[in-house]
Amino acid sequence: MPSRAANTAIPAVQTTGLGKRFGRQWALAHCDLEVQPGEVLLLAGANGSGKTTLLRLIAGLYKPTQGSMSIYGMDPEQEKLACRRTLTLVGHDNYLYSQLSALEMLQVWTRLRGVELSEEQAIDLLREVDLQDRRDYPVGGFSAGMRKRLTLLRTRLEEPKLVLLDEPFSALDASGQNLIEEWIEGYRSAGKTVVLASHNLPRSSKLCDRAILLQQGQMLWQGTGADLLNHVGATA
Amino acid sequence: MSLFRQALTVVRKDLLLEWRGKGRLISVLLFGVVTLLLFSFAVGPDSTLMRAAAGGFLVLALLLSSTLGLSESFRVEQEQRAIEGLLLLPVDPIALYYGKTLSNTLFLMLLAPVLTPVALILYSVQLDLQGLAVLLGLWTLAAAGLSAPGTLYAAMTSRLQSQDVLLPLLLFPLVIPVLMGAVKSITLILTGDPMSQVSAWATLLASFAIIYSSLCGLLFPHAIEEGI
Amino acid sequence: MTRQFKWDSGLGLLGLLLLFVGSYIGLFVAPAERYMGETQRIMYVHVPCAWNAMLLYTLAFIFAIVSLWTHRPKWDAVTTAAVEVGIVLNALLLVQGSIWARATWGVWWDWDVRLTTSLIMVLLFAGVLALRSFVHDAGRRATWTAIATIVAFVDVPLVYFCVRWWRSLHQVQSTPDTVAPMMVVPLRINAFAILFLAIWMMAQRVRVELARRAQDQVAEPERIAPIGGSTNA
Amino acid sequence: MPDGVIVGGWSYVIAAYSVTAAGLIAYAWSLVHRRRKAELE
Repeated sequence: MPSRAANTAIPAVQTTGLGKRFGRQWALAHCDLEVQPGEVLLLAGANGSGKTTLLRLIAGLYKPTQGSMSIYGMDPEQEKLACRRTLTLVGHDNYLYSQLSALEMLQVWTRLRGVELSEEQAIDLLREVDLQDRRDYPVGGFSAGMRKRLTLLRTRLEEPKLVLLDEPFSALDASGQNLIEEWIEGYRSAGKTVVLASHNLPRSSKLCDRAILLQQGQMLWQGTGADLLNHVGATA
Repeated sequence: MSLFRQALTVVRKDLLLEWRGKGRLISVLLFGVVTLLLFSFAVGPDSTLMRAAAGGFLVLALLLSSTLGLSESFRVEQEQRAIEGLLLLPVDPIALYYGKTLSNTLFLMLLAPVLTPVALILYSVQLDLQGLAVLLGLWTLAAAGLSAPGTLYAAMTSRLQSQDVLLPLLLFPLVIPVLMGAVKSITLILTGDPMSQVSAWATLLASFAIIYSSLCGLLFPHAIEEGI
Repeated sequence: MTRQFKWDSGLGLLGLLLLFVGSYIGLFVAPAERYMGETQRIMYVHVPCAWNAMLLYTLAFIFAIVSLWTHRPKWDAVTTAAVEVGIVLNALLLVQGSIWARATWGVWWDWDVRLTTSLIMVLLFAGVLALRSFVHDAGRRATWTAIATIVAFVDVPLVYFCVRWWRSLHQVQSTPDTVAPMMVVPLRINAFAILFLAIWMMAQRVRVELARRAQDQVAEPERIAPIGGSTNA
Repeated sequence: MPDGVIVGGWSYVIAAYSVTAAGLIAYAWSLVHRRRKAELE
């Protein structure tokens, strides 16, 4: 567990009074969050509780209406590209071009990061998600689960310190879910920071170091994953 | 340097997509041919009239096809929000803009080898090789002039519900200088250029392309600040 | 609020008064022009509209740059106001120009450089408002309005030169250039009248925009007291 | 443009001034209306 030593370091994510309003609706409000490097943080909450908004704010896809934020001590406004290099987000969408093959998708992503991926490396990566036989097929023909796996590879081929996952278990079968769990464990031991939002509480609460329950855009409760299960069980 | 390489990656990806989705490319080409055909019906079987208007029809076919190509190039990006996947990478938005603009320009240039012969045959215009080369040059300048603001506006309208109306509405008045320049100069090529005015119009087309590609390059990062 | 109300309605009334005075002089005091006769009196509203429309577009361009720079709602409001009032004056300009063309050249439309340019201008800036109306998020709407305004404005000189070249093969229509002193006075008065009226209109439009923005300014919900849970990391 | 002096033409002048006045009044009215609506809500 990343304990005392990590606490003195610069937090991976720090938000103060973060808020985001869409039209007249506050999707997120009064968000004071500190995520330590190497921590696995779970965001739980009902639909519309602000999980996705928070993740997208951290990823820099939204500009906050209120409050401020830093990623490993960097201001996302000032050092946008440096922040993008530090973090990766896999959201609800798959970011795929239907007509490209799995291999070509990986190459586009890595080249834009300034890295050239050899074919063997790419095939190794695809083998991880069991898509090595499909590497030359257009992704438009993939099933939802296969697409999700391919997109989740983005967290493997990039070297970001901060991994943001929005519903990583959705659309995946049991083996796929186990795989993501393994990955997250691996990220933790590699000292990377993971923030994930999930409805799959039995699975994700075991994984996380800390859980936060969001309700109507606000942080309602925080504790360990085991406590979260008890808490949700008690209130439900 | 990395900016250049990122832009090239975007171009490569777009060309690959274009090649894979040949059906789209062929549809836009056919659309251009059909418009050329319709214009000749609009003017009637008067061949002198048609010959005089050939340049105008050719450029109008390019203009009408261009909005299809431009909105298509961003529909692909929006389908599974691929553009968001690009924006999440450490990619400079400027590289994204120039990559998309270049690939859109190349796409519009592809229309030339199909539309020009069709127009020459339908409107019975003669053109020697040198004239053909000049025409291709002018076509390239016009394509660049259309893509420069077109890419910016297509990116912006691609997520709005009424993009099919909005893009031409914004783009057509804006590119009137391109239209005028291209029509005038291409007509001069087709009907003879006694006062050698073509170079003046070509300069105008080039200036438009340069002014708008630099201006829109500056504005594009602002346009996608909060994603598109 | 009440003090602000006073300055702009005062300016608006002054503009209205000046418009009456200027138009009176233009219609009944100033002499008829040598060749164009009475029809030349259209100029006393036509030219002030043209000047002010151009002025408003230029202001919109400057405001748009500031709006893009600062992201402040008030700059977005003044940009929109300047574009919209500019379009109104530009539309009036077109109708007056058309009547002028009918009176002097016998046709409702002439591909004259200025008339053509102003037609293209009205379409260019109407596009800005159209784009604006389709964007729901206030921040993005402001940014995109500013961008579209800048892009449209840069086109104006290009269009002007283009139309001039385009026309250069044809004869150029003459415009009245014999100007008596009594013709300058109503022109100047009306130019300021329209300017003041335009400022009044802009002020009203800014109010509309800011009021609409204020509706969206819902305060952050009250902080929910966090409940229970251990806070160990 | 014809050679001689244009005689008369008052009707055009009246048309131009009326159109201008009507346009300005209509726009001003719409502004006041929109403002009232926006501020009441």
